[in-house]
Amino acid sequence: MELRKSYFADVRKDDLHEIGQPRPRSDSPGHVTGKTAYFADHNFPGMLHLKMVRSPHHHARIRSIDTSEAEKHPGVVRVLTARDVPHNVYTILILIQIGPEDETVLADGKVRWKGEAVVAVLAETERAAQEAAAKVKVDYEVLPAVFDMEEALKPGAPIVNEYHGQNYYLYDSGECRKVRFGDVEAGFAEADHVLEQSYQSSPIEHAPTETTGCVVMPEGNDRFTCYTNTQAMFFTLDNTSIILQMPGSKLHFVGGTVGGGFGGKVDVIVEPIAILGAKLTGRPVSFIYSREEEMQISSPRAAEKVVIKDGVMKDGRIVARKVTGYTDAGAYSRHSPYGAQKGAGHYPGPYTIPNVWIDTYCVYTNRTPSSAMRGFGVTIGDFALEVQMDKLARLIGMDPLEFRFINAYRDGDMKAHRQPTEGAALIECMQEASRAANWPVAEKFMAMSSYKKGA
Amino acid sequence: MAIRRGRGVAAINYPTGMNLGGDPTQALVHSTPTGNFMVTLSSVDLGQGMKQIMAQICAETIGVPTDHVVVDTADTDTGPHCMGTFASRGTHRAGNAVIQAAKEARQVMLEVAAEELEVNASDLETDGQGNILVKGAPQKSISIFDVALSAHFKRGRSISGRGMFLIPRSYPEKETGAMKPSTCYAHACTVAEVEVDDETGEVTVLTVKNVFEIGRALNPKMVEQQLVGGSWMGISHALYETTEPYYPNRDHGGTDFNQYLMPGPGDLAETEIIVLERPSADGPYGAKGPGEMCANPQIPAVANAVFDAVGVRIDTLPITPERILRALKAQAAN
Amino acid sequence: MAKVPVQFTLNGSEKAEFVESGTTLLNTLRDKIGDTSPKGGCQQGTCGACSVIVDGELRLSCLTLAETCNGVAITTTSGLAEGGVLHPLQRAFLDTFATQCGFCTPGMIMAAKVLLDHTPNPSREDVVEALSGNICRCTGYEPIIQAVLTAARANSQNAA
Amino acid sequence: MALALQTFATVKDANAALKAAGTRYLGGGTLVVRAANEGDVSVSGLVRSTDPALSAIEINDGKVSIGASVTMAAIAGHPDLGALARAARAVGGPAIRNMATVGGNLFAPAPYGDFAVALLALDAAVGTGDAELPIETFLADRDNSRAIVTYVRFALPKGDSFRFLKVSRIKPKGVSVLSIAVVLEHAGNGTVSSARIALGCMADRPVRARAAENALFGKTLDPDGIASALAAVGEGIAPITDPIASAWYRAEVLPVHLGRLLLG
Repeated sequence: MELRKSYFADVRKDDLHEIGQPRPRSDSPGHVTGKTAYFADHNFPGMLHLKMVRSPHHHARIRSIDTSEAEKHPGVVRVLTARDVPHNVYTILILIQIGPEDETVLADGKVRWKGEAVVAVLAETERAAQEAAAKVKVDYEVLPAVFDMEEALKPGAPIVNEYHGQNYYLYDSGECRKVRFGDVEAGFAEADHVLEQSYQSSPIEHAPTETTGCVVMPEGNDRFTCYTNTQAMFFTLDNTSIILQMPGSKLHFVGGTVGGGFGGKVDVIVEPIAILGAKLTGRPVSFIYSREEEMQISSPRAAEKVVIKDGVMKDGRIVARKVTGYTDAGAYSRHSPYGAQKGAGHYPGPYTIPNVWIDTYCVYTNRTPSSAMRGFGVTIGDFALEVQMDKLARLIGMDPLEFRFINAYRDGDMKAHRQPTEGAALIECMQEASRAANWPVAEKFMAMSSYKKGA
Repeated sequence: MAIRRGRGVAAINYPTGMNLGGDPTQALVHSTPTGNFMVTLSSVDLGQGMKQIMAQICAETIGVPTDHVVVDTADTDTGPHCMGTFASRGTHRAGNAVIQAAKEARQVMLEVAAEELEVNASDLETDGQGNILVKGAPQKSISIFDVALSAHFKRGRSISGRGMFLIPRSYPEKETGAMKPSTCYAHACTVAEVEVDDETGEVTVLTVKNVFEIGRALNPKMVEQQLVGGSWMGISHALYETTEPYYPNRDHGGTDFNQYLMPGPGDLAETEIIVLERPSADGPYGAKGPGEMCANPQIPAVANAVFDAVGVRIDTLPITPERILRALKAQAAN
Repeated sequence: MAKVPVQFTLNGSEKAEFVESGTTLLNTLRDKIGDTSPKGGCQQGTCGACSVIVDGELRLSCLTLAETCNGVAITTTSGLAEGGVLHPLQRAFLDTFATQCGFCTPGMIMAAKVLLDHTPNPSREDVVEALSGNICRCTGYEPIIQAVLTAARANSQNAA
Repeated sequence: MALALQTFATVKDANAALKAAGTRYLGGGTLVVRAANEGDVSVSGLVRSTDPALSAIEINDGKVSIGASVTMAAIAGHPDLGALARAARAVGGPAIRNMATVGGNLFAPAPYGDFAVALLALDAAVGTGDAELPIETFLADRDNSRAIVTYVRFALPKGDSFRFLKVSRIKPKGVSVLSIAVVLEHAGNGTVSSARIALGCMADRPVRARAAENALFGKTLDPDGIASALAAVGEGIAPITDPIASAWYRAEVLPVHLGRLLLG
């Protein structure tokens, strides 16, 4: 890695003692000796193991649940169903007033995705929990399911989640988050070329080497210590408090070093049910996702569809950009309404375009609920935007890198969401990339600056 | 058979912190009797090195070496609230909270030192080595060790401080979408060079040259760790990763590391990282959040390089050999 | 539940435990003996985080039953440092910033140790092959490859 | 019921114990211990045998016999089995190769079982306690096999007559898109006098590509000579679709990779 100190030296103070120094990491000695304590390194005598009975169907009504055989299985201590959960219908962003509550901790009457948690089994050993889970009998009436976002948005599609009533998240702005800037249709009319293209992704897993989980110890003082690898301690604690209808003062969350997160450990999934299990049995409880659960049950990065329509002039100026983004939330909201909205704030990318129209939708389908991941709401959009940029450049016969210089935002430029650009540095990154990759561009681009005269 | 070569570019920006703000983080700082400093947080270290960076920020602000600082975090009984480690917010939000707390603690420390040295606190400075000196008269000094002892046992002062950082929440205007998503943005530009086997659709990423502008590299070696790992993940997203390979069909989702594909140690591109620093107005020592954006530009850069190599556009991720081969066959048929 | 005796040496010290038949070596080391340096990343044999050295060979402790390990000598990452002095591999992982979240690190170090024990001066290709059964999601592997090569160089300099 | 392991000194006793319901044979553990870890409660008992014959490699007069418990690492490192090293190293990473056995590989479902593909091309015989079967017969009926496999036996390929290729997305350790093993013999004029071609991932278990084998007969190994074999190699295959690749992709690239292997 090289630090290019020549850029922005006029606005940077480089004579600091500790900042900018490559100090050794304080956690590394623990890592290399195996001494770093992760949540699963807490092990208590008499600890119970929690295994989840999951839906084999994408969408089904639950006619009945029979746990009697499972409860009799040797080693089983407790079997939990929806009626054991004090506040079973929740949504994590309710803490910042993004509702409605739309997800069940344990399925109640319905399952909406294949893999949804239905019954929790607590047993002396993992093996006993697995065997007992296989004895839980759930009678399902299979319902029609919808997997494709466009299908889900059509009239008459099966309703995935009744708490929403329609297969999209309803923002205060309506069926999507909107940005309107300038007159996009006038821009298309003025443009030398108009190009509309569609981009698609599928769900992506965080795949941390350490799976999601927690270990709960009921303490002598009527409190519960939860060793967890959540990425957000109080977010999880406060949601657990709501779900269990338990004062937060009864909860003590201890994190530590987490074995990789990448956004995959911000859902509140394992802690509430494990703490409930500890409360109802008085025993320590361990609930750790198997690798299969981490891969297919834990929330992935959402599949997205992005449609971009651009108007471009022969001289390289983009004069209009319309972006329609669809985020496949799966069956429940989790963080997806937030992510879809983040996309609306990110488009049209780091370019100054006078006419912009953005709609971003959060769509429900019968698949594993998606949620946050590294680059949430932006990563797939950037793929779409930057492939589109390449296509536009080739369409007008311009070098793709020079094309970006022409449109790059600079200090003071007004963004589509009506904030003036501050602290831009895209141009300098492209100049350095031009040098590093031996990809020459015209001298006028190499002479540009993100500092805009008069800005 | 032909191995065909191509290159592609992409340029991106990325917001620092939770979209639309409203995501507070607090920090507490106090000294021990012998002048070591404890930072108390509830932020989570996911491996990116939050604990180390908070120690360096506290040390810089107080004016002591980093190894005089201990960070106690991720315990809800001791650490004040943090929204969480996500949205490239950890360094920015928690760092600012630590600075505020450390400044308050530093002020008390200087006041005690001023009483001991019988000067005004405003005339004092730290040397970064554990000493407090009179500006312009460095021979007149006191160690932080002695200041802390005095504060505890003689003067009854708590060398401590509280920090809270909150960017007020922005609410998007319904019809226009006017809003403030973020206060600062990191930037990147990546050039990728690939080889494509036009009989099998297999892609080899030969080189990626990444330029990242991240505000301030608080610890350059740790920044490098994230940027190198992120660049790998970006290539991985471009070519390999999906939990539903036949999306929207739900069948054949991978359940292990053999089926969920990521580049192995034998698949690594030659990776170059160049870092620029334009300090952000509201970042801790100018830092922005580099953790997420560093994995984004490789994806379109690789996609554009594949087109440059074989002349087919794959607009669906991941860009698998199968998608390329199907496109090449369609291209040949036309 | 039937318990069976298991006896082996762990990092040079004798261990004897009664475990339930069918218990994996990983669970025995972690839950019975308290050596949590091997990590359970998948229980499938696909991540390598549980790697340990059994009689000089790299093994996945999650797929090894403890009762098949009677009389063997087991080495784990927690046993590498001697008298508080880090093993050259541990030193190299520190110095080259080859750890991030650290969860894969003990398994990586085990895989690398077996390599260096047999091949003191490995090529990059040897290192890549030796680490190929171990997943890392943070680093992009390059820093880990460099750490192993650095340790090998340090070893050969010490020997010279 | 907890999982219980029973260990027997002889294969005969182990075979008797295997008759109990829910009992599986424990080889290297890479298949059955994984299944148990993942909650496969149909596995309730494990049986193994410590008979030293199961771990023996015998080579006499060009005839090889490999005990079923011999690991991939042992084969890859054996000085007289260099021809097979590439196929043995195609299995897993180093730790898996120290555990995975020849016997186990015969049961590994596609995309696993790359070494069994090699054994199929070598026309091996598979020995069980009281019988010996041609490998093709054994593989076809392996789901019903209850007797412990004790050895595989084959003639050591001469010179460079054995070729092996594994194609995977991830390097150096990834599961197969496909694998191909070929044993070729040449007549005095350089044409192919005999060919055995085995394919991995072209069904749920290794299969022979007989039409391609026949098409190679009498041909030389050049682009024209192998063309008909490449055209025929897809006959009768039913490739798997999995997270690695679709059946369509596997079928499409099979002739490409066979061609590269034959010309390489």
